[in-house]
Amino acid sequence: AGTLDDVKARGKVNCGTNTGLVGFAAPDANGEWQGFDVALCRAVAAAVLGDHSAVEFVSTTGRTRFTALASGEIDLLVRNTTWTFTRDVDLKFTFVGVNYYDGQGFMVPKSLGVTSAKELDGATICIQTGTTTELNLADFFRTNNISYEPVPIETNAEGQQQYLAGACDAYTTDISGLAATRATFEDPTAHVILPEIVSKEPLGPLVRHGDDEWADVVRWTLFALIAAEEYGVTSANIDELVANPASNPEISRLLGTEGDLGPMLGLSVDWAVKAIKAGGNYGELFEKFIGQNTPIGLPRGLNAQWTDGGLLYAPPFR
Amino acid sequence: MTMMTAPPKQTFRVGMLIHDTRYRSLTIQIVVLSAAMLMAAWLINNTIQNLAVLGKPISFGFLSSAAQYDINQMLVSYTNQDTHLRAAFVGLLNTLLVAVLGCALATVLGVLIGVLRLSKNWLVARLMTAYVEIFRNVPVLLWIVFAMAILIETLPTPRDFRGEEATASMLLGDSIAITNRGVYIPEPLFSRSLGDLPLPGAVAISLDLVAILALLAGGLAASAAIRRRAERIQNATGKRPATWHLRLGVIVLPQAALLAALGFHLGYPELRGFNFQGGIHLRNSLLALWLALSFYTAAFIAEIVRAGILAIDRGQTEAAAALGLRPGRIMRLVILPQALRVIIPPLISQYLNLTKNSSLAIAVGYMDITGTLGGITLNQTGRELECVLLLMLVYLAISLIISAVMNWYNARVRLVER
Amino acid sequence: MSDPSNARDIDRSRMAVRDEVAIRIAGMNKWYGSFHVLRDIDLTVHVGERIVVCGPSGSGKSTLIRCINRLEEHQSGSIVVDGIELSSDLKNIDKVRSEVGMVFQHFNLFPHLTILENCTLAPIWVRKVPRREAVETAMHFLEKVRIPEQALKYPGQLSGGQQQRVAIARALCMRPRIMLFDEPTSALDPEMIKEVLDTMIALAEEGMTMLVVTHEMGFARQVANRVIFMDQGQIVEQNAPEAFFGNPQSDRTKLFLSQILGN
Amino acid sequence: MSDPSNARDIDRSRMAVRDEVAIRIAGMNKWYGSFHVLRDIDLTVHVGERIVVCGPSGSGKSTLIRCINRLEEHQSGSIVVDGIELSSDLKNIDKVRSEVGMVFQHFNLFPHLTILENCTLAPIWVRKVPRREAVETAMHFLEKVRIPEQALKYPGQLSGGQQQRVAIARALCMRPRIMLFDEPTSALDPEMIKEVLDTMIALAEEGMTMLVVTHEMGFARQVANRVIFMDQGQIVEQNAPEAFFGNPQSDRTKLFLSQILGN
Amino acid sequence: MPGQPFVRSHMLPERAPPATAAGPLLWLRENLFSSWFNAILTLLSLGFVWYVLAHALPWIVQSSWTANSLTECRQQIAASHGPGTSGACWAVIRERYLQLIFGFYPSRLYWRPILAFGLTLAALAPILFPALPRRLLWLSSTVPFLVPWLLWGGSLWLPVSIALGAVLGYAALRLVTPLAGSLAGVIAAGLVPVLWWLFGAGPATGLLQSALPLAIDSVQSRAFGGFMLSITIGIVAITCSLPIGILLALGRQSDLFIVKTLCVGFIEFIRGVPLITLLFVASLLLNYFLPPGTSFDIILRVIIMVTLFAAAYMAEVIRGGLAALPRGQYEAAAALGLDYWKAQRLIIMPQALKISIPGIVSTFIGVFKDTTLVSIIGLLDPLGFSNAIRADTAWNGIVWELYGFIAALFFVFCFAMSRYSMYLERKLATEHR
Ligand SMILES: Nc1ncnc2c1ncn2[C@@H]1O[C@H](COP(=O)(O)OP(=O)(O)OP(=O)(O)O)[C@@H](O)[C@H]1O
Ligand SMILES: Nc1ncnc2c1ncn2[C@@H]1O[C@H](COP(=O)(O)OP(=O)(O)OP(=O)(O)O)[C@@H](O)[C@H]1O
Ligand SMILES: [Mg+2]
Ligand SMILES: [Mg+2]
Repeated sequence: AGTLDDVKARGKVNCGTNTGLVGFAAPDANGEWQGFDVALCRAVAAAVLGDHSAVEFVSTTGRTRFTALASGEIDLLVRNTTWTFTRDVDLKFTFVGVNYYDGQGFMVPKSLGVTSAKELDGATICIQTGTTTELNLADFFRTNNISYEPVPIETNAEGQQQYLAGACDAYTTDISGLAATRATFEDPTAHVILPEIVSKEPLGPLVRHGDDEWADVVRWTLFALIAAEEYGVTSANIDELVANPASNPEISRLLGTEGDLGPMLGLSVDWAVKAIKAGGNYGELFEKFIGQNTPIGLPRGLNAQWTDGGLLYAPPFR
Repeated sequence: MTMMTAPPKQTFRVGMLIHDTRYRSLTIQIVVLSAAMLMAAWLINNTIQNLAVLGKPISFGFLSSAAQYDINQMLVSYTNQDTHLRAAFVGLLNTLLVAVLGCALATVLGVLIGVLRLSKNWLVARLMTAYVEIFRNVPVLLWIVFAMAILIETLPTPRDFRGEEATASMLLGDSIAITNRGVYIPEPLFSRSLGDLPLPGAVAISLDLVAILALLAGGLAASAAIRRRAERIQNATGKRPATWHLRLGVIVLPQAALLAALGFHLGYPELRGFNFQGGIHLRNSLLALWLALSFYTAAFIAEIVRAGILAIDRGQTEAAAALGLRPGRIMRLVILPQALRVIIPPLISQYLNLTKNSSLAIAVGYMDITGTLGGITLNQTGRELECVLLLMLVYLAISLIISAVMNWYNARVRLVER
Repeated sequence: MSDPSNARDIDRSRMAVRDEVAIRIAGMNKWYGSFHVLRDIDLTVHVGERIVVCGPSGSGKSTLIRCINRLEEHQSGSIVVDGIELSSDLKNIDKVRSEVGMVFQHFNLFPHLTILENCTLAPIWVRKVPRREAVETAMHFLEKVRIPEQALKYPGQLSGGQQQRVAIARALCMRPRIMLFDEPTSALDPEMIKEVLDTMIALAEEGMTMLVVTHEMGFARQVANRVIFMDQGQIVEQNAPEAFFGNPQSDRTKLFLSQILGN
Repeated sequence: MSDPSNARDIDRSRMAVRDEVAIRIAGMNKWYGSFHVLRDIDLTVHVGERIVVCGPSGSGKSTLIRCINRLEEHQSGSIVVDGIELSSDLKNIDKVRSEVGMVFQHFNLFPHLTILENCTLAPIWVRKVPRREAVETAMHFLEKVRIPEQALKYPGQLSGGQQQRVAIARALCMRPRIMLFDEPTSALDPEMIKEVLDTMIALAEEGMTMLVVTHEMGFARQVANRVIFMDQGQIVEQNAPEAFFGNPQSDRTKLFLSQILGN
Repeated sequence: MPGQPFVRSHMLPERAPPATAAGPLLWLRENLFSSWFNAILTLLSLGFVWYVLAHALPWIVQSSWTANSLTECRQQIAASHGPGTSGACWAVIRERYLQLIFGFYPSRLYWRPILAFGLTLAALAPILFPALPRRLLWLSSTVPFLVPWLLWGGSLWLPVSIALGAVLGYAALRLVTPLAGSLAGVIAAGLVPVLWWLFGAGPATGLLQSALPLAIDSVQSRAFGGFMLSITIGIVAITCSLPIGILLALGRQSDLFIVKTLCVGFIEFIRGVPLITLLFVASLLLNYFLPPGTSFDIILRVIIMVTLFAAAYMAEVIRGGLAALPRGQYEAAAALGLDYWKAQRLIIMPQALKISIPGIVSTFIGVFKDTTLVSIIGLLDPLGFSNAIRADTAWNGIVWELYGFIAALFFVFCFAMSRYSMYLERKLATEHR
């Protein structure tokens, strides 16, 4: 049977997440997982099962995440995983979209007086292993013909600890991670993120190869969140919009008041409504977990809607 | 003396497969063997099917493709353009390095602590007991991350060495820098170096090192010859000539001459750019792993040493003393040879444990074989089956070699009994 | 209790006692912690004397003879062995120990060395005798205790009686002038006791000064020229063996003898 | 050597030997590896016979009786016990073992079980006797060996002699028709030997077929109706005890007897 | 002149030793300052103790218990102890200790793991302390079925029907042995429960459950975390590894060549590789080895691998116990007509296991400590959880307090157990056997 049927039969979505990444996935004091990646899992659960809490979170490490997905232990993996050719083709996964456009950057203490990554010749650099980061780093320094001393570390918490204690001159990971980390410093202003972005890191949810129904569900749940923001559908006004269908037919189709997109996916008519109500649209989630008003304080940047000059672009719902 | 009469011929009945002791064991073994083979066949069949479903047939081809990642510590040359196989080899050498360093330090500490635990000094004995209890009752992984945290958080950064109001300074006449990025110590350099000796497999060995080792071996042999001569003299006259200065001389003097000839000098680390440059860099990851494994294992070794010494009957010491032997001689001639027999086997199995525990290197980012082959290579290539199997084989080989040595030793020193 | 007197006649010709003093103990006291083990011991042993020490368990016999080669320290009084006063001076201790041989109840052979090596170890390392000579001496004494053919075996391969004889040979190899024995036969099976006692008798015949803690009364009668009875850390009675066994004076001695001979 | 003949008069009335054959060993050989331990053993034991086996150490006595209940396998010849031929068939082995009781030199009681449990274990698990009945039998035999009051103690709390008597009771609880004893008294202190021998004599008086390896010649004289002397894996001489001790034929027997009795 | 005859007329009383040989001064001199070398050691040790206490105590004491984030902690400490004081932020422990202990286990159900743990202790008591009444062993035999049910929840009928498997095995043993011999009996006793568990237990549970619903809330093993996870893995692994270890040890001791080779191969293989590689197998490879489509929970997989790991070590411990038994025990059992399995069950194993208890306890300590390794494959044991807590914005950057708390908990557990095993060793050494 397909994953969608399995999930419905089980009544739970098994969602692979990070073991702990500030802003994206971490358990709170009540043992509830919270974060930007986590919210996507909840939206999928809401869309499929109508209950945003019907999720089992499986914490995975860089080493175990793909096996967990391949073996069927989890139904989807939302763990700041970069969409690459080999992962998509050789490792046989399907990336269903991008929920965060990231890029690898460097953070250094202001006091170091460095303004460009190219000045980092001979520097000690902390990198989180098990990601594409170490490959990008190797490539960057090789192409610029400068040397560095890599300090591999397992988790972001350790990377931050080493960086703060001065055990490395620079810390490199995805810009989002850098910003999130910097935000928790006692004095965030004492650290700068260097302008170089050495890689493209489209982070997105992925599912197993060959289960297109399930891939569609996850893909369009993500798009529903993005489209909702584009059309101004928020968790606050969605009930009203459902009750009084607006003039925009795109919104009506998205919310299921018109057409039957949901049943085509094998879901209920109001699947998108539930997904959006689970935590809000893309913009709401962004602001809630990683946006400017959170301690992490990420700007929208590339992750703004295409209408605002960003890269977020949901295909039409029709 | 007697003719063997053949056992009476019996007709074979099926029931005898179970009831007859001669056939019974055969029956059991065949049943067990076929069950085991069935099980193995089932597992292998499942694996093949699963791999087919995933479209990932077993292949070790990835080992010869470029690794593309950097390793900060290597004992042989390596760049990110080298193969995964070479990365694994670098990792293996790093595993062996930390294992050897760890065993050495753990032994020294363990023996010291084990002996001090037997000390008549109440305070020292108590402290050592506390040491043993604290270290062996907390998981080694916790000790490793703890050690790393201590190194990082309590030591000065290179920046602290810089400028007018430096808060930290180098030790021993600016030759050693202890920083939270590791310890920098002077490195030996040769101004008239003999160059490298390339070996197959792109491994190069420094000829200087070869020369030094060869001379050292020669010196040791000469020293042994002097010792044997002293022994002969003792056997002949009963007087043992003092030879330590001679023996030291034949080892040290030629070395000194060779080093002078090679233009030996030390390369001191100095603060340049972001880091100390030059010298040998003992990285935090290595230090943390090394110290944590050594301190943890030392607690076990201390217990082994203590038990070994206690296992020797007091009567042995008394008998030796009654013969007029001095305490030092009693230790060397009577107690140690016996205690070592008791100590060495469990000691070697502690070495084995330490080597296996060194696989926890990944917790601090030390690039041992688990970190390279079982870590980044596995992640980058997605070849779990091949990587983990290779990894297990490597550890198994190391273990089997160590236990072969242990068995050989046990067989050699076993006390002769009736 | 086996009675070696039937076994062979004793040659008493060389067993004369000389006037020279081998051991002189005067007013010696010893405590273990606050437990008073040896109380005011006075004892003079002449060269050539063969003294048997007996007494109930825990009476301090072992402690007494262990004090003589300073395996135990005494706290007051004096012990002079072969003219050397035992003090905490290491040199004195060494000298005394190479003059005094000791044989233990549990043999205490070194299990990692062959019989021959057991016997040559101390001569080579303490007396600094050339190995050849040490081996010759060792073989000589091993012959004396009648096990030269075992020289290359290990202690673990020998029976208890053989091991004890090796222990005697080992002590003799240091050519001591005084031999101490602490219950040398009590860990042995009955058949083996005889062979060890025979060896000790042979030693006595050669005029060795001997202090023997033992309950082998046959041996005492035959060989000793004085029997000392200890109780509660004190010497209660001493006498020639005939007198001691025939006509014990003290009540304690009588009680002890009745127990031990009645058995 | 203690001599139980003084102890009590033996009732020989029931000790008659019947014509029935209990054990028949014919042309039996056994090797340990390439070492030929038992050579062409022929031996017939009738019901009610009491046979003492003696001989020097290493002559194969233990091996012989261990072959009889197949603790050791023989390689050629035949052993028929109580009409059952010993072969590699497990069922036969089980049958024979429950017909034959065995008492070892070192008792081999099960230290984790009480005396009573030691005695009831095999009847319950092998003979499938109800527990109540097994306990009754056990108490009966424990009374016979005169230690019923120890039934609830553990073996470690008993003296050696008591332990050996329990071992005999334990074997008897299986109601064997033949009893094998392998030096049942040689690990015991002299005082305890007597009590065990008394127990065995009592057993003999009841007409039990017994094969006893022992050097207790007093016991042999008093109880045995045949003494077998073994040397180098062969039966060298067998005879009624009076004849065996009074007039040994073989030189080896004479030598052995002189050693063992002279001691 | 030989000594004169001498008879003591009166016995000397016991006297006190001279002043230099007793009293507290003597104790000091003998134990701390008996030589200049010892005196130096004493001073060095005192210095070391002072150094450690002087640094650790203020940090431990000048702490904050009430803050809600690390920043708040720093402010509170600076406020109450002056700026620049470094102090512990125990507030994180106050906020998260339940998580560190129970993981994500639903807080209203905390009583279940607590009860399960208590039951386990109660069940162990009669095994560990022979003085307790033997009747408690009945409790011990039900607990292995009860505890998993309490932890994972679900239908009561599941543990019942699993226990039924054990009963069926026993029944098979009793039925088959008289008919077809003890070997067949043992095989049947092994086979019947396995078949029942594979094919019978599921439907039976369903049937019973529909007939009489008796169930408690079920909890996914994903919710397990913190110390509960460590203890669960440790206890389940040790309990399950015991029978496997016994079989392996018997196999290794047997003179059947193939059986022996297989057992030796298995034991040496498992002991030759680090546990972490076995955990990799659990997390990465186990799915390859099972039929396509089967996938079960990572914690179960980890428990399986840790069980195999413990079994190999257990086998060696038990082999030591077997080797310590005198041959006479085997022979006496055989001479009484007990067959191999009966002799093992009634005579050999009870003694061998008793001798092995200290070794088993040590193995357990080792396995319990090694459960921290599961954090490397992403399970949230205490160490893994500490990382997750550090990923919380409020506590990002906290280190020592968490490590200290975890280390202290492990220490308390392991120390208690190692004391127990020492007590046992002493007892076994003095006990008459
Ligand atoms: N190292 C020691 N520490 C404390 N007390 C001791 C020590 N050695 C012996 N004792 C005690 O001193 C007393 C005398 O012991 P000693 O061994 O000299 O007796 P013994 O006469 O040789 O007895 P036995 O015939 O049992 O060997 C005993 O009460 C003993 O318990
Ligand atoms: N398991 C064995 N393997 C090899 N040789 C053995 C074994 N058991 C006994 N032997 C040898 O077989 C010979 C006969 O042994 P057995 O125990 O039967 O002698 P015994 O007459 O009972 O001697 P003892 O009076 O010492 O008990 C001895 O030489 C012994 O060394
Ligand atoms: Mg004594
Ligand atoms: Mg025998």
